[in-house]
Amino acid sequence: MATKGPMQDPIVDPMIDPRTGEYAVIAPGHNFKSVTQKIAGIVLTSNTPLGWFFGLMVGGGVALGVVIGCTWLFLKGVGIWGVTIPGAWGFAIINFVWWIGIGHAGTLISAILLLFKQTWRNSINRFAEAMTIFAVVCAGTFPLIHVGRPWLAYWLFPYPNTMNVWPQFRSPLAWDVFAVSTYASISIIFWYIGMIPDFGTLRDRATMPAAKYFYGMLSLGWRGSTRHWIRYESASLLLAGLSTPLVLSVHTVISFDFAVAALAGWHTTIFPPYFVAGAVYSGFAMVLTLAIPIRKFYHMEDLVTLRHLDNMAKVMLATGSIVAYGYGMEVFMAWYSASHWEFFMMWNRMFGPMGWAYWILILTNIAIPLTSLWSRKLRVNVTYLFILSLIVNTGMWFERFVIVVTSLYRDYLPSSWGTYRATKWDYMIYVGTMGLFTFLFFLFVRFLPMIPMSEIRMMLPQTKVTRGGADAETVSKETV
Amino acid sequence: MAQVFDRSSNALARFSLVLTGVIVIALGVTLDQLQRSPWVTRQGQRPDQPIPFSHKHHVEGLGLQCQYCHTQVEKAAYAGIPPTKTCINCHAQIWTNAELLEPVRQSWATGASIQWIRVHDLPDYVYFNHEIHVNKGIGCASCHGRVDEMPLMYQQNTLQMEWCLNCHRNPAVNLRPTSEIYNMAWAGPSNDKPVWCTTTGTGAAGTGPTAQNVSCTTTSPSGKSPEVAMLQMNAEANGPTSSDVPPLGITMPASYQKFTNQMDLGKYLTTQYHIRNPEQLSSCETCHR
Amino acid sequence: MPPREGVYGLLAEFNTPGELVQATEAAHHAGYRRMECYTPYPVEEAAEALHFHKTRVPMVCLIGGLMGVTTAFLMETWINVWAYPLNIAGRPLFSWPAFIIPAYEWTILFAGFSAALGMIALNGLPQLYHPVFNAPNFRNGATTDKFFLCLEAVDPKFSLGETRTFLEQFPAVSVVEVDH
Amino acid sequence: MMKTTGSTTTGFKAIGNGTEDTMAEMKTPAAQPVVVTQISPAKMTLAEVHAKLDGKTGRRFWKNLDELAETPAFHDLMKEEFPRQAGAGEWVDAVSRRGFLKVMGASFALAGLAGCTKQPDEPIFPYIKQPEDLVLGKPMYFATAYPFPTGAIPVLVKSDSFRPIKVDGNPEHPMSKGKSDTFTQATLLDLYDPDRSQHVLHRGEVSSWGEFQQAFASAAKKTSGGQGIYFLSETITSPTLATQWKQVQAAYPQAKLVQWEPVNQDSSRAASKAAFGSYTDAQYKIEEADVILSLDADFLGGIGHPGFLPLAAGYAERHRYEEGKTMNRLYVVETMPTVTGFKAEHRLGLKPSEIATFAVALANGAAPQGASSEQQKFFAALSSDLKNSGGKCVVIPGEQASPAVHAAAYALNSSLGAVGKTVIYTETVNPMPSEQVAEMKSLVADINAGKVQWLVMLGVNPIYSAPADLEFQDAFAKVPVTVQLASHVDETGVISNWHINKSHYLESWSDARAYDGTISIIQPMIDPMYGGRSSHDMLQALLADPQQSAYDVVVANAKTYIKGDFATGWRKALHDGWVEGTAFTAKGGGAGKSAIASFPSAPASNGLEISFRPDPSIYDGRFANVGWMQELPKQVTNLSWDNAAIMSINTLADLKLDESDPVKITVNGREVIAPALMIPGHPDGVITVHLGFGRGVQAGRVGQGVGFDAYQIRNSDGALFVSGATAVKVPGTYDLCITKVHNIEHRGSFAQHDLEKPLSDKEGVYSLAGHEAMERSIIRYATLDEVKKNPKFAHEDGASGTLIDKVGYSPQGETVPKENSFFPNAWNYEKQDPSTLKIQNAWGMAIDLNSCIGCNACIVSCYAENNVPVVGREQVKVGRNMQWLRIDTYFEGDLHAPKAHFQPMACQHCENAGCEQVCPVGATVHTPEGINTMVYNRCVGTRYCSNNCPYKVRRFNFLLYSDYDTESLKFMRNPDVTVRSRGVMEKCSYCVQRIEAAKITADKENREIRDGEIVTACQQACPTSAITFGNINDKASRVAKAKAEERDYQVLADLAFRPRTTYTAGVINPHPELA
Repeated sequence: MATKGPMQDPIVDPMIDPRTGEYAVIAPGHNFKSVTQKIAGIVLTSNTPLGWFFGLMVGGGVALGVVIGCTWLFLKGVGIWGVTIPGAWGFAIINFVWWIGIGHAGTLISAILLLFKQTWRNSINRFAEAMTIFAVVCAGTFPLIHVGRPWLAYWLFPYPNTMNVWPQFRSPLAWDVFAVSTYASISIIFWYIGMIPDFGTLRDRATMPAAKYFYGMLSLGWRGSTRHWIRYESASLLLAGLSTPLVLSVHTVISFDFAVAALAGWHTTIFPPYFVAGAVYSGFAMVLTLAIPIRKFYHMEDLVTLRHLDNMAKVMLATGSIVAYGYGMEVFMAWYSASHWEFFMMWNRMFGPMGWAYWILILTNIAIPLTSLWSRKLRVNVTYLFILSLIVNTGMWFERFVIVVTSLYRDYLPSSWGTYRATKWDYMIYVGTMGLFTFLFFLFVRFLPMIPMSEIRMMLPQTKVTRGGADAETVSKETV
Repeated sequence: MAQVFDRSSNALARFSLVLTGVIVIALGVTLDQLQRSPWVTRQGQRPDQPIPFSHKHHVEGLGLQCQYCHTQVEKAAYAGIPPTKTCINCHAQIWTNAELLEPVRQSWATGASIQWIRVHDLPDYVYFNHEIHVNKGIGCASCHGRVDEMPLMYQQNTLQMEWCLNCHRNPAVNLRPTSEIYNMAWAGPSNDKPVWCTTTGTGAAGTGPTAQNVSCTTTSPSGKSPEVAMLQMNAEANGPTSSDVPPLGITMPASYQKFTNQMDLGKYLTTQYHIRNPEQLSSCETCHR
Repeated sequence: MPPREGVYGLLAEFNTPGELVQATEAAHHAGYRRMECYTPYPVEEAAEALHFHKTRVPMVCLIGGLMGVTTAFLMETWINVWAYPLNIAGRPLFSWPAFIIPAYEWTILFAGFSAALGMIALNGLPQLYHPVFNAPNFRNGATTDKFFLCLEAVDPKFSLGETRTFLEQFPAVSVVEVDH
Repeated sequence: MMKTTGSTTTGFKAIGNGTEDTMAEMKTPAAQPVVVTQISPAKMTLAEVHAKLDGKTGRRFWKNLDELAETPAFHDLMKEEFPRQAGAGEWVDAVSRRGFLKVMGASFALAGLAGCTKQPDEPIFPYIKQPEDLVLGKPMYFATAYPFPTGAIPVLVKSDSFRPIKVDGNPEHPMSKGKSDTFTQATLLDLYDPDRSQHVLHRGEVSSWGEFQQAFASAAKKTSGGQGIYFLSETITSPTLATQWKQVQAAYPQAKLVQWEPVNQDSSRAASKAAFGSYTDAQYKIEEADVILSLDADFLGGIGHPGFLPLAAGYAERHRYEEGKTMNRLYVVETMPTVTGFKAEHRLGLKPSEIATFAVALANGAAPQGASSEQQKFFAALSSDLKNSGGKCVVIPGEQASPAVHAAAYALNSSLGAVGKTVIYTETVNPMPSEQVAEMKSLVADINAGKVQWLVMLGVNPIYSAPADLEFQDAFAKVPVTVQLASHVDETGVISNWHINKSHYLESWSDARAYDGTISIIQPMIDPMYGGRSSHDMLQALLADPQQSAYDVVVANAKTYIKGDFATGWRKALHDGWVEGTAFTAKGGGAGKSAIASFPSAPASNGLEISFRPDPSIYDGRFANVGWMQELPKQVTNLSWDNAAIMSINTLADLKLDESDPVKITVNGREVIAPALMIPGHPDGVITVHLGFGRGVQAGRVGQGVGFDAYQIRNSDGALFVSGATAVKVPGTYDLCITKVHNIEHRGSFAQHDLEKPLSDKEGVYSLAGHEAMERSIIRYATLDEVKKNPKFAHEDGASGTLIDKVGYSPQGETVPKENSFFPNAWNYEKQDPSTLKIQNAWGMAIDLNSCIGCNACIVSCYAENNVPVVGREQVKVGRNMQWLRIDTYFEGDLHAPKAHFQPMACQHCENAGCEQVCPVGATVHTPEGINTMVYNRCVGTRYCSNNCPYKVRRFNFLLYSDYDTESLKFMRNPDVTVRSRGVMEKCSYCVQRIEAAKITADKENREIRDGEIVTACQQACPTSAITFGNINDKASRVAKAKAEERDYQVLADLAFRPRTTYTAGVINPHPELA
């Protein structure tokens, strides 16, 4: 096995599974109790690490940007942003798409990988889902605040009213309302269902009465009855089965916002697939951005192992390649379509006044990751992966910037060409949502089990059901 | 390691779930009702006016015509609020020193307007036009209600968009002969109170103002001329609805048709008055610009 | 329902899934029917032993999905074709291709909720209080690393003495009786 | 435990860095260009205002001024001034207060899910005695005239319950035929300008007209025959005023009257005096001319040139391409590129001095020496054309050209035999013609000689606009008593002893002559809002019966020119808006060359020439405080809220400048700093500056601090142009505010290269935007020969100016046939009315690009009709200007001497509109009659519609642009159009309010709407009738006919949006040798 070369990371070697040469999903020597204690301990511990408070405050502080920004926004109007004619969409939409995209990895991990029986995803799916939900929260704010009269945003929902006027369902924005709201609800329910057994565990391990009651209620009185487990399993399988087409549809619908419009650079049939791929791409990048510090901080190296990082890196490599293909096709079609609109759009995108954005995108999204990720050495190099994940997130943000802005600011009538420049308020609110995300995430890791205990248990060797007392001793020995 | 919750909690938990559901539904229903409630629409509210002017007294009691005060209702978008002069015309002679009328005399003396509170107040982005409604056979009462029975003026209808659309999507239900526009008590034709209509002017194409295009009467015109009587006979013969006789291009001596219900009359007038079709009437630019 | 008094059943605690499954199979063989296993994670074999296979969750989910698609599609059609037919960009009133997407989303929304809520309902949750919690060792292990078999008193074959002896033949860590 | 905390910190560093990295990544690129939306501090703080005032006034009136500055009114003025400038991101009380209300509104809306909040009680104020003829809600129309120095513009004023709300041309007038122009349209906002002076001020304190009258009259009586009483008046246009002056002179023989305006007609005055012996005006019958030569005459630019309306109409009439009609050919020799120049078949850019030599050379029939080869060619072609036209030609000199040019023009017209055919010479439109600069000089001399006791200024602002070399301000300080009658307390007003607030022409009685000499009675539309006075009152104050009102005076004088029974004649005059039989008749014939000699051409001096021009939008500064005009993108340059030092590419290079670099222009000692701007086709070695900018705070909330003041370098002897100037770059940069094609963003280096096979890619440099406009066949035109060969040129390849086979999504750049649609008959626009069997209406518009002269009149008309808000410089700069209609200007070919094309662009009302499809709330929908209607009160402001509009004609209220506070502006609004609030999309509606009004009238009368019964605001204003609107289902209608033409085409047809607005491709008539 060439892969069994010397690893710079000392803790790595013992982790290699001698049979497969793959990294183990869980470090050997763990049993039901130990994993349970490890994970539940983080939640139920009485002395919270200072770093947590620090992080929470930082996140909360930055999140104030959203509050301040939105207050001023509601007072003055979207004019405080850089949006203008022709560039009537700006940061708000870019960030919306970016955040939604990030969310996708969570659902992918929890649903699609579940369907594919990728057991390794068990250790990361919980906080991947959490990431999804918080990302959707951040994303969801933008469509609401980006409208000119936010206090009327509820008109986008079909509700009986005295005007006898209803939403207009030919508009992709109306579709967004359905897609995003569905996505949010299903993700939350999926997330919660997944946590019920763990809440049971927490209820039973909690010492503080408050905690007992809190988790007790959340657990709905879960007691691990086998009949419950069967229904539970089938329900989560169904939810996984539903989330898979959902997650694919959501970013497809988002891409329709552009693909349905008549604007060169938006009006492209390749958008749905490569938006979804891009979403997963950025999503996994974000999972890495979160997983790497957390596993270090909470010493989860033996539950979130290099195997996970390696696999995620591979997924990024795959999705990244799809995205690259998408870019390639855009360029190709610009030439092949022989349409002046397409050609000019592409030319302008590359060499126009905002060409810089396009090249940043190519560099950060394609050049750096797709060259380096082929090397296994780098795939398991934690520091590199972390930096790379940030680079890719940046790149995916620029992808949306390029799509939204550079298509808009020079369109059909040269007389209406303009430009787009973000204002301090754009940045404040954007960075603010990052703070919000961090804030929510810190709350999550502190108060909810960030790794699904029941699913981790299933991956332990002890789960083997063996008749006869022979191994009974051995097992009991371990457990003692 | 005993129970965390006691027995009652099961029932409690399930009940609270149900309750939440009920509350959500209730909230929705409440809001839906709220938006149509008088609190929002001001239906039936009588604001304090400088003078407790009684339409009942002036219209029903004294039999004043609507137009005596609302002079431009047929000529312009606004029906017009009477100037102080209009009040003074009479009240210079009668009730010259009634306490109630002090504001009028004040206004007349000082030249300051009497400051009424608007009762029928549409949003500023709605462009309602009295002129066309009155000329196309929509009576005052259709929107304002039995003003002649209102001691103090109030808003009879919601004046909400859905209410306007009800008629704009099917004007026939409210159309009446233009001769009956100001008839507060008009109730539409019925078997015991039929209406006879005939087209004057040059047939259906219609020339000259709408009002002169059709003449209607509530008293039977029979006995005026044989063919009318004859026509009425077969009118009765082929049932109450003789309006399905195509009104287009009939060029015969004044031939009255008898109507015994509103829908038939409505359909007839829709054609005669060239009421635009619902698609056009309910198109946005009709009311919003 | 009035809280029943007396014994709910006998609860045997095991260290390994294997032991649990053996005991369960034996119990079923011995004719016990009203029994239940409690495990910290799903144990297929236990279900086998209990002869519990069918669940109605998928059916509920399917019904929900169908409701979703019809509701959404009918709503859109009604709104755009009947409620207020407007000329939008010269497109037909019944622009069904556009209507598909919201319908699709609501299919998933309704199906997902029915699956989740259906599961909870069929499991009779929330049930914050349950007799087995009365067992001193239950909450300590059932959600962490222990495996329980509970033979319930309502079972006709159940009798404190015999059932206890029956259970004690297995390598159970403990056999305790559980009150309502 | 220690360990944990240790790793804690490290773990958190990681995350911290993470976010910082990502932030950094995103900031750096976007931070490269200057962030425009950052709001530069408002033009002037209150403190600076004080400073400025004190500085201006010296010690004398410091007291009054301080009081002025302390008055709450003044503070409010300053306060309200800021929001206009502020745009985004300034904490402005007023604005944020409104914002709060909005938020409250929001919560209300949410409370009663009805979308509309509970309205507050609305009071009704009925009349005491309602005027007989008033029907509330029905507008009334009155005829009057707008007195302009170059001749009155007869107007018809729309009045809503006696508030003027729209000014349009008077259709019954023989000269204007219902057309109007930017200035006339803008006078409406001028009337309601909230900054108009509202009181008579004496030494800054509120006084009264009576007091002044006494003071003045008594002072006058003391003088010996009016010794020392000097009137400094704007150009007198009113015959009545002239008569009054005669009376004054009779009473006070020593009193003097000086007429002076910064922009005047001195050249033609001087030249005509020399040529004809007396002051003479020229009247051109341009519709008779086959060949037209304009010598620096911008006669298509606006009423700055006398007779703009008939000239523009006449030109367009003859420039339309119709079978069996000889098309005229226009040559233009000019300095500053104007719309006239770019409409011309052949344009020659020359320095002002060269124009004179060129004209003289033309008169002498020999090409000017030292002319370049292409000038030679131009000269040859031109002179041959003129000769061959057999008198059916005309030479038009510009008012801002030197006297020599005029003299030469007189000579040419007579030598070519044009006199009597295409041009007649008449007495002057202005009753008291004079050479104003000369008079001004003598006045200043008299002042310095201490002869002037009373200086009574009638509607002039000399402190601001007097020639710099006269040092008027110093002279002014020497006058014991100064009186100013003005609409604003302006630069002069604040330091005059007396300020009399002037009444607007829409508020006062007077009379004036139009271009053709026809007299119009000027009657008030509304009581003077601030009890203002007119010049008539000022003069009357000195006369026997000072109590006589302007009305009495006008009536008295009208008796002299109204023939027949006066009572009826008078009523007729008021009704029609003009007095019959008062038009001028030709006096005498032409003039010889002799006059030319009396204007020797100035010795050619080295150094730059500076050419002074009235601004196309704010003229000499009189419209400085009219937001519409400041924001209006100027003709050709598309400058808004700015003026600039305009020069050619080469000059730009020679001076080592880049655009929007500040450049210091020095004219013998006096200097001004101006931002540089390149305009294609501008001659080298000369800089054009526009007057009327750089006003102080006295100009008002809009006008103050906009642009630079070119008067500072304008001397009495170089009022038109001056040579020997220098220009040097000074450090810093000035962010010029330019809209549309030449938006600074897209000028870049002028060497953008063709993307594919070069079409209009001539050698040298060209504008990418202009180039693209041709490539995308947005502009289509052909030469006369080509169109004769192939009338279908607009749709088939072949014409030099039309490229259709490379565009877009459908191969021919043409719209796809309807059958190819997925839903060809989803909506039928030819429904029959079951009862009448008449086909329904389908509204459409056709715009003739041949006739459009890019004069902007339509835009201002749209402003007034549709309550379009003014957004201020900062907002325009980031591309948020709100005009529903814009005139796209495309420069084709080499920017040294380009062609330019003007294209009015407003909502195209597409049948398959992209905007409608993507609106999630159905706020923009299609009406059965095919109008793309925007429902403001339904709009939530997603702005998706704008993104999906390929014409980008939608406008969004990014902030609360409509002024909800200023009272006077509320009077002005059109009650039939919603005033849009913040967060709402808006756009051209085809003036749907006019359509609905017409429908209601027609329905009442049970008839069809007649063709021409509905006229859109833009169509109504257009001086050349380039815009046609009507029912395209009525095959007999003018619009249907226009659309049936072969030259009719859709812009961006290949997108298959099926626009209802179509364009008629242009046809040019170049000289074969120059083509």
